[in-house]
Amino acid sequence: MISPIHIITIALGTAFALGFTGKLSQKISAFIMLAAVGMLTFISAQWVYAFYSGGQETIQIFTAGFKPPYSVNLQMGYQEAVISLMINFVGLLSGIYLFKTLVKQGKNAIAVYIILLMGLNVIVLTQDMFNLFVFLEVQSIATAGLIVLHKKKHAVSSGFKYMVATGIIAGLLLLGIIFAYYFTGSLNIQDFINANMTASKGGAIAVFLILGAILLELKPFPANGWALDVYQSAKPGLSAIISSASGTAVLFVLYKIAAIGSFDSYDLLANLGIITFVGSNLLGIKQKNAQRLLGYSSVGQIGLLVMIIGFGPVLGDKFQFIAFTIVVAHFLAKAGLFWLAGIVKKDNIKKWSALRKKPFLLVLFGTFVFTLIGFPPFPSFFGKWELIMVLAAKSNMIWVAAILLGSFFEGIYLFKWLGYVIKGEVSEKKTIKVPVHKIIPVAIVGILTYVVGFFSSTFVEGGDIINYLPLFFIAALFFVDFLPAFVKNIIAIAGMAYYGYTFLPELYEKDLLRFIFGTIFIGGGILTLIAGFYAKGKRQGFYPAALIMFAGLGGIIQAENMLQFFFAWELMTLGSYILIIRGKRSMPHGYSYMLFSVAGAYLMLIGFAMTNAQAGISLDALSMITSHANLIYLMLAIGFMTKTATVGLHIWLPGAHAEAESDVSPMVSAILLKAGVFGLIILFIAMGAESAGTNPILYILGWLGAITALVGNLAASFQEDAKKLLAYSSIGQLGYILFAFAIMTHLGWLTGITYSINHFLFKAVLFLAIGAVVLRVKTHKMYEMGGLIKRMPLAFIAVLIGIITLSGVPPLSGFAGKWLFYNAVILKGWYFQGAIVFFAGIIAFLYCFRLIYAVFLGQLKDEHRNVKEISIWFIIPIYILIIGIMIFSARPDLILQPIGDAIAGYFPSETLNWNDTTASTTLGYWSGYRVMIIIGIMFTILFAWLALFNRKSKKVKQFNIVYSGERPERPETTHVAHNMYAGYNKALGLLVAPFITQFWNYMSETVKGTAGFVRRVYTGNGQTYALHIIMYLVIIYLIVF
Amino acid sequence: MEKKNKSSIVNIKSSIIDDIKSRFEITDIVHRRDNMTFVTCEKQKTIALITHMKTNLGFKHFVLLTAVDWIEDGKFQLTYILNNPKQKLDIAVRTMISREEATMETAHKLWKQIATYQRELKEMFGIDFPGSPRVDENFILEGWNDIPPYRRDFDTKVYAEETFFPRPGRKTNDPAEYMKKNLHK
Amino acid sequence: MSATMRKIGARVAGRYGIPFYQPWINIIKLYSLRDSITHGVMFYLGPIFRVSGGVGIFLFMPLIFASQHFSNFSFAGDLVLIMYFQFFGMLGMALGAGEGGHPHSAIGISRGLSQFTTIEVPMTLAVISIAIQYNTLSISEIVAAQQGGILHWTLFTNPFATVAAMLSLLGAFGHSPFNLVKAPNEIPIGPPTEYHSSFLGVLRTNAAILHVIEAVLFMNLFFGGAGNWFELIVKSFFIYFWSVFVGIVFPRFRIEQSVQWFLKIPLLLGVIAIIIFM
Amino acid sequence: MTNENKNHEKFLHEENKIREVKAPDGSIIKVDPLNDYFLDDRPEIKKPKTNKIVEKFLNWSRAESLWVLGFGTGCGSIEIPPLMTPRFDAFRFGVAMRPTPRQSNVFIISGYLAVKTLKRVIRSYEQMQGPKYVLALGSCTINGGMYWDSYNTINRLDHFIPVDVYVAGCMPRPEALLAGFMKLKERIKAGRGEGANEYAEKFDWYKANQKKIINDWNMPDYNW
Repeated sequence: MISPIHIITIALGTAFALGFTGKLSQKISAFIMLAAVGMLTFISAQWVYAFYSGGQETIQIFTAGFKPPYSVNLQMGYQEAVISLMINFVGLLSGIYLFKTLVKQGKNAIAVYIILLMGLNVIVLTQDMFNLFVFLEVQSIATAGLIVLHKKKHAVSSGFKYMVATGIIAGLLLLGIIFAYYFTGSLNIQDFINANMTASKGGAIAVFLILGAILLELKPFPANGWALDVYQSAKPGLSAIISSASGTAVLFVLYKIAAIGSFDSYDLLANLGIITFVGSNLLGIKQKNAQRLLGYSSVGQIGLLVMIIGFGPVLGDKFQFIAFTIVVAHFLAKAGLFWLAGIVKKDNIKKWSALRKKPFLLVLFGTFVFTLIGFPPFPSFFGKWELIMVLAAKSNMIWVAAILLGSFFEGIYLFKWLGYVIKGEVSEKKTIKVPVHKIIPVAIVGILTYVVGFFSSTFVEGGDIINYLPLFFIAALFFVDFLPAFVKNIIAIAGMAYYGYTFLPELYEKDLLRFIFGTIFIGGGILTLIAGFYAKGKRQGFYPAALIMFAGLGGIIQAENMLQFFFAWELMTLGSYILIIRGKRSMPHGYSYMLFSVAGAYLMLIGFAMTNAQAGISLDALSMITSHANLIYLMLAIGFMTKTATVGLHIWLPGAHAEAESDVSPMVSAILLKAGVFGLIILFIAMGAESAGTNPILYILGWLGAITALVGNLAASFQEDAKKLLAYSSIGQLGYILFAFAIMTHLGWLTGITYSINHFLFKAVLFLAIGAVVLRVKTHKMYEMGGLIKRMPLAFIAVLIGIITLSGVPPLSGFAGKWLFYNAVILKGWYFQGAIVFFAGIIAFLYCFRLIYAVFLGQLKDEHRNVKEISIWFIIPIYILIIGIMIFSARPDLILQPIGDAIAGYFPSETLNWNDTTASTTLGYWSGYRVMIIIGIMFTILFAWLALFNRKSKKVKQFNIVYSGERPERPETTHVAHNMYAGYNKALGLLVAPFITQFWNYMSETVKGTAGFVRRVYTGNGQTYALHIIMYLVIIYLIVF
Repeated sequence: MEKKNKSSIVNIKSSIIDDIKSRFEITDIVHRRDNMTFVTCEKQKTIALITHMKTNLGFKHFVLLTAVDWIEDGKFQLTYILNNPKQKLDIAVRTMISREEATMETAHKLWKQIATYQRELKEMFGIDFPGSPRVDENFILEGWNDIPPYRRDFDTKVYAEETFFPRPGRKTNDPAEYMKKNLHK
Repeated sequence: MSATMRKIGARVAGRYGIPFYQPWINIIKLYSLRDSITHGVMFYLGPIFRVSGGVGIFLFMPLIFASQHFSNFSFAGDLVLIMYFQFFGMLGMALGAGEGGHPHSAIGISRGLSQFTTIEVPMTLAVISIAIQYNTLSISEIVAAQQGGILHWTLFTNPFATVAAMLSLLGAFGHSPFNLVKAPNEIPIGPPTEYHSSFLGVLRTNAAILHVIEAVLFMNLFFGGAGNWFELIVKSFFIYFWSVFVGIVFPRFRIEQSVQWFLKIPLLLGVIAIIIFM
Repeated sequence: MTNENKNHEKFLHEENKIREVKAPDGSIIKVDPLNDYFLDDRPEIKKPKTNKIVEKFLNWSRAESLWVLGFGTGCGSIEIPPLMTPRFDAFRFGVAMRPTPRQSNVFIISGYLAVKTLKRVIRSYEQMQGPKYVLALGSCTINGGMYWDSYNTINRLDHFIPVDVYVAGCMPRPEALLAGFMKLKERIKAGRGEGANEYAEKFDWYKANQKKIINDWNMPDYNW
């Protein structure tokens, strides 16, 4: 066991030695430095290992052999070891990363670098206040030196500002220490803690000064302008250290000395922390400079951690876990991002699209962004989950809200950035150069995020049963991304099939409702993946994303507790987001999708947390809520409704679905939306049938569903873009489903399930077919198509069957939904809502006809005369689905009867009876089977009749139409498809005026405006910043005393 | 009252004619009615004249543009009739253009509808108006293949007999004689 | 069937001066035409869809109350089935006409659908109102509930629903003022512009059937149904004439006018009808 | 398309010229509107039913249901609307107006025919479904009438489409038109209303006549 004291000796020794190695080349010095840092890392690592394997006691080291206060003592405990390891590790990686720069800058820089690391180590280890002060100074000066060595325009000035700021802070700290020494006669931190200084006023001021100085060192908002300048202008490798290593070290210091204050000071810390978190992230929204943006994010994250430290006593035994996961997440992600910034070398975040040429870096970038925001499977997800659970359990709901608000702000800019990276225009031809020594640290950090995430899940309550199998599979698939798409598709389908096999048969016995949705998710996934065979080339990144989404969906089905559910939910969001933004023009839509999803997920999170506080983590706990039940239900409902795109929360959907790739649209529309439905089902089950008549939420949801159906369908009728039309139609259909479930009767639920199944079937058919057509004709605009029935009869039949099902015309299964719906509505007594939904249902005819007419009928265009039938890979899944529709149409009883029995348990009385194939309620009856047969017979007879009279019909061409004695000139001018329902628009278009879009735009403008306004406090002037720092302390002082 | 009106119109007209005369060389001033006068102008100055009349003298309304084939002189006569809606006054500007080189400056920029008249003249008389919109398109004769039918050297009877399968046995009577014989005996 | 056809003839004779058998001749003539062209498979199938829809409703509708034979196939479904089955034919027709490639067809259909959406709203409200009133959706049972004297008819027990539905019937028959769909003067004939010969024959047959069905449906729902053939004929005849009379008096609405009109008074009446029985 | 007319190329409209279009997959395809968008088959002779009684019955139905194409070609078209007024009430004879050639059987050529109109008439006539009948109104359709020497008005209609009944006069009054309808009915019932077959039989002759007059023959030889 190497004593931690050697961390200092090695570092110092190396630094001095470097001074004597004048004749050695710079490179060798750098290698020596790296070796030294490696040594440091090894030392801390072996300590960590020792603590991890148990048996190792925390040790105290006294430098001069005296007991404190007469000597400097270092403490090496588990925490110290870990933090020190982190610092040294990132120091090592950064050293590798900065290798060339350091070599260029010379020995002095190398020496300073190692001194900086040493300073940080000592800060962590030391138990002596003055020593702490000294090494803080050492660290500051070293940092400033390194900043100034960087020959960037603002480096010198920002280095100066940094010196000014840290100077003030140091002064304050020193003052505090002197006071404290006066009161306690010791410089040992432990003595400070024991001395209970806050009892006297002078002592309290000492504590205040010390804590305040350390806090200021952590760059709290808004007294942190100097720090942001540093982040912006320092070398990215250095920023990484400042953000990750220094930040972590000082945080640890804060943690160490927080105890010297009273309970009040914890509160204060928490408050200041959250202000920093929210404020800093708010400011980040308007930021365009990448490094400065990262700076805001760093400050924000550190603010969050300060808050967590402030909550230390409240969090109790969960504290370590929460703090650790969030620290690690921040640490790894921020280091990685700063390094990436150094690789990309672009200041403006819009220019980061250059990263796209390097898929590997792109993945790393995504990893870091998602880590920061707290998506699964990264450590911060679990940290935040636990944090919020604990806070909710202690009923600190305002804090929860503030944390989530801050996170949301952070999401706003990080996702915007991610969007720019993934979808921005790549203007320059030359690709960015990626030296190996720069990529290795980033890669290591990236991989570590996954590893840590995986291990942290095991510490969370309920997290140990998360099904990681699919994720491993996806990771494996990611590593074979170089294979052609065809091979990957086979692997993916096989994987999906196996995944389905592992849990679906079991569910069939256990829980039919879940089984149905599971089949929709997994089966639908397999079918839409079949369509993926059309893709040529490698299709990089598609399969991992798709499978992440399906893994999430599967996870939702399998979830037994709320953590699992939320984990899967976020996973699904993540996967679907990546899928959606793969489309050509889908960046803004993917962005709004993500923001709505994140906001919705946060509401869910609050709901879950409140539930957890009352009744435990199991999903069943939702039904056992005792207080604030309606609030919780409402929040969960809103969370789920962001996925079902209920009106008000729908604006992300049309663009996202329409601009996605041809085989992605059905995934996200036919399948993904059902996740929201499934969530609602779980919610409604929890609310229980007895709430049907009494709960206002259900009533509101019912109306919302009805209005959604109306608005969605109406808007769909006015679309020119085929896929947008389908997307709006999805909104409308989901409105029906929401409405049906909100009825909360046996019939209503059956209606909802029938609609869900139908919507899955026909929307998949429609989106696949239209998507395939779009692939052939290369346009979304319906009026640019036309007459395609002659070229693509199979696609036409598919769309025909799709729209018949959609519109609910007998004999196909759409009518089953309509019939059940009528009965359910009338028996429930929701007449007006029912009438609105019915009206919406008829409006569906408008867009159904428009879709099939404008695309397949009418006039074939010049350029489509030779267009081919849609790809066979689309036809196969489409026709499998159509067979499904046919079976469901002819024998709805086969599916509905068992479901009816299955959900009968939730409702007191079963109101639908099956007699052979005839369904009947107290109101009416209907037999899909018989209707089908009668219509079939009739159709045949009439066909024969007409055929008899019309044997010799002459087949004519498309312009052989009567045209008032004239003849058509061009197909374009003869095809009536543009603005088809002009009159209708005139009459009812008012209803679909984009009020809601305007509302959200207004909201986002307001947030941005606030951010822009507040940002003006950062003048860029060193004196102002110094003033800020003083003012900050003064104000806090005034508040505290 | 009416008389006064009449005389005032004549006064106004003569003042307008004087105005025109002072600026453009016009000949052959024919007073057809109190409120209508024909003047003749050189081909080159015609458009300038009607532009002046429109912008300065209040002749906002364009009535018609027509042509007469003076085959003996080898000339086409173009007539632009303009109307002053305020004074209720018509002035027609005539100009003679050569039959061999039957082109005329287009005036469609003054009044859009002139383009249609010019298209018709192109088709019926073969008078070209370079720059006039759609002037080369068919107007009412689709696919006309002969000399323009309103030129007096075009023999419509011969053309009709050659082209339209005349039904044999057709008789023509002088209507006056025929009526006398059959109705008024 | 043949009796029904007779009725159609009689009914169409309501127009001035046509011999009562004229529609028959027209249909025979249409079948007897020698030429016929087709624009494609869907064009060919369109009329078949249309008539399947028409005859289908006919088959699902009980004609004579308590009659074993003339209940047709009403065991297959109730009122909801009938309301939705109308769309089957409309959809097929729209598709067939669409494949004809004639712009007027598309314009006509788009207008027709637009108008249809709102026509159905008061109708729906009325149907819901009746369903609440009689607590059933089965037509036979609705008829059964109206037996026992003229005052038991829905017309008197639920006048608002009746009026709302009768107004929507105007639109459903497509006479003036709601005949912009066919608009003989501007978009000749609308959807079936390209249809001719036996196609048109089939369509005309169907139009006749549909009119009867609408009338019979209304008779069943609002006017006590029919106990025998005579009653059936007389009642449906009068229902049909209601729309003819209105059509003679009023000029044509533009499409947005008719859409808005249906969303005003008839909608209000339907709402009242429901509120009364809530 | 076999179009011997030498002026064909000269008068070919822009939209009927062969054009090159870029297909969505990037390939260039050639579109020949006249061939690709129009069917160019000759009309066929459709023999009446061999069974005399059936054919008689069908002819009766055809005669009693005369659907007139609402296409007024000349000044005579003003005489048609009165037919439908209560005073003349052509409805009682089974006469009805149809707005589209597809659904009509009777074509009333109501007066003089300019060459430009003739083109539309031929097109509409060919788009009617047989058996179809032509009722020619006024002396202009017989021999050109007062327009006999016009450069732009045809003289004899029967050189271009088969005519069933001529109603003489300039203009004939609605009564005369009704009489014409009666004559037409007689003719149809007698089985002589075979204009469509005659047209198909002498198709080449009719086409030659038509093309002689119509220089910019911008349509397929038979408008289906």
